[in-house]
Amino acid sequence: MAQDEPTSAALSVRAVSKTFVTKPVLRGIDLVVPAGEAVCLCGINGAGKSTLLRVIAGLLRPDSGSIAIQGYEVRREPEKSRRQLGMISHAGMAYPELTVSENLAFAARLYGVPRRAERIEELLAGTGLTSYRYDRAEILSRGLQQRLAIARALLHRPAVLLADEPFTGLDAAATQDVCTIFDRFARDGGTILMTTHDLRLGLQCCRRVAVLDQGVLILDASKDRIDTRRFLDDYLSYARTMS
Amino acid sequence: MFYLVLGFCTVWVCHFAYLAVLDRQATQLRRRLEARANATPDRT
Amino acid sequence: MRRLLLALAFLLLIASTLIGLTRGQIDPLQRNILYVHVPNSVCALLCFVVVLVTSVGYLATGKQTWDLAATAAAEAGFVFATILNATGMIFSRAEWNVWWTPSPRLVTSAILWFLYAVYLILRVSLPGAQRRAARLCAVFGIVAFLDVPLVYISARFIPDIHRPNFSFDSTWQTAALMLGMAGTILLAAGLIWLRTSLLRDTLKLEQELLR
Amino acid sequence: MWLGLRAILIKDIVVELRARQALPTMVVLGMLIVFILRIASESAAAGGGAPVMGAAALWIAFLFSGLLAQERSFAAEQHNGCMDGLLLAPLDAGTIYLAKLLANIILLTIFEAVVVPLVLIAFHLHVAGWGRLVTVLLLGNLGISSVGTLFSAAVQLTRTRGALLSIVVLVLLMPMMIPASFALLVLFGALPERMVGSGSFAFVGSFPAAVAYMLAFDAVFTVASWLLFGVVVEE
Repeated sequence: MAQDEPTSAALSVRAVSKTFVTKPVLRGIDLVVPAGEAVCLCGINGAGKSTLLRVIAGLLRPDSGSIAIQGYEVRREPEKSRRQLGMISHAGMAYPELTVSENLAFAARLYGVPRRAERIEELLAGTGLTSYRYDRAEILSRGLQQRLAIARALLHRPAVLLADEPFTGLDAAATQDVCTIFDRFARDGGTILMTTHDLRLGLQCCRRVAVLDQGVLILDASKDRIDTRRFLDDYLSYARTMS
Repeated sequence: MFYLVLGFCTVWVCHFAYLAVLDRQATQLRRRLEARANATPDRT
Repeated sequence: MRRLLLALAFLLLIASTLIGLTRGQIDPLQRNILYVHVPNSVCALLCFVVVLVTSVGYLATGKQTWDLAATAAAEAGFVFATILNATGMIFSRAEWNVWWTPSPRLVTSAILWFLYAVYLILRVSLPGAQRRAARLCAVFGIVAFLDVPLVYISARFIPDIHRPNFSFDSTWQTAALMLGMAGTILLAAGLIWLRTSLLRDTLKLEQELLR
Repeated sequence: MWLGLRAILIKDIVVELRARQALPTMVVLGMLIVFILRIASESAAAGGGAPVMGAAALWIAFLFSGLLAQERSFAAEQHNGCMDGLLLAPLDAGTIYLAKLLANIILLTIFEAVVVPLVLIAFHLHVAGWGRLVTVLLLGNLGISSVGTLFSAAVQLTRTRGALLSIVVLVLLMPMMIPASFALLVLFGALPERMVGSGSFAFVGSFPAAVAYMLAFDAVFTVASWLLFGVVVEE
């Protein structure tokens, strides 16, 4: 396959920029994430975190730059790149009228997952939703809906998982469950790019941190190379001093 | 004859009505630009 | 420059009317309205072609000016379509003493008018000027154009009570018609150009607020 | 009190004229309905009577309830970001369009099965050929659904309110109303099989020509909507 990047990079973002009408939201973002690594993307509201995620997912067309997932360029080979991608956003992407297993069966058919029933069982167990299998998605609690969203995103065994504020609205126990699922996914060689406000959790789940400020990545370093205590106090000023 | 005159009148009325609309838009724009222009000097 | 273009267009139109009514006069007086009706109907159709081209251009390049030109062309086209239908009704009133009959030509002209009207309403009611609203207008512009040739041009080729088989034979008459045609087309170009630059300036002004 | 009343009145009119949304939509919708009724019941050729009213009533009922049903076709996708879910799946937008188109066609066929017999009974019409009636209705159904699906997505995803979808679809389908009404009038026995003369029905000519015209419209609109659907749903 004609690939310019080494196949090891699960996700490579090259000089991506995006302007809404006149406001430049992303100004030349470069981010390469090898397989098996979890990156936590931090930034104030409006820094462009969600926009970057939507551009990487291919839902939003960047003005310039390119994104490749497992070597497949998102705009040029949408079908192949989307097969390698799973996404969790604020909205759970589940149909409230359908039950948990129906939602998963629908997603499995969309992605053409082989041996659907078996894979769904596996994910229901993995996310602890087996007992809610026949409940309609609308009656689930926020934590359960988030776990359903994760199950739906991991159904087709994606190489890269994008998570937009996965912990919002979750209580401590639910957050912990989500974190363990992420860890297991990363240990199995999956790549995660997560945005969050809650830095402590972000650092707990991910080994690498990136800070986005006014559309520019001002810090991108693995956890052990930064002074986590000062970072947690005020990550923006800390990141600015480092850039 | 009446219809002929009516016909030509409608044509000219329509054209000039649209030109009038465009002219009003232009003057409104000019007014906003001037308001913006002399507003900025004292702000900077 | 734009003033000059519009002035020239009006000069041509006045010349065409003068020649048409004096030397090139058609025998039953009310038929002279054709000197105005024909150019406007051609222009109404041409403007829709411009809407199509600019809509496709906007979808292909994403540049804002294409979208503004589409709006300008649609507005100019709407004016021409209104005139087209008005003079058409006056002509049929004078010719067959009835304001409107569903003959193919009148029906297709009415459809053209409706297409313009709906385009402009769509342009106004889609929220905000962001790219998605402009894209949807472009999509409508393209799909609506599919209505025009299917009906408008095909209506030309069948015998129809609307247009008595009458041709502008004498040189004066053809001259008047050609002048009228040139004048209306120049007028259309001038209107579109004027409106596009007006829209661009307003957009520039409004976008400054966002920065 | 009087001053306040006047102030509110003037403000409302100015706001409405400046927003320029509700008034023109209403006006154009009214004109479209009158226009379509005029085409569907071209009294000059059909000589009036039950068949003409029946055909006109059928098409108008068809158009409006079809539009109402289709306006919601993307409602399910609206909340919970399900539209993103579909766009993320490894299939192109055309496939989503075709699925939604078929859903709308099935929905409209069920509707047909109820309303058409009702119209036949209410206007006590007898049908020249049931097979031909079904084809004509199916072609009408495809016409409404092809354009309806495309623009209901556009209207739904931009959360616009009002009768926008109705006027858009009505105006695009108007050219098809001529052959459609002609076909129904022939089937209801109000028009001879072949027509010659100057009216717009004569323009259609004969029943096969009417069916051919409807088929042409459907083909053109379905293909165009299928190609343009990706542009409509892209953020």
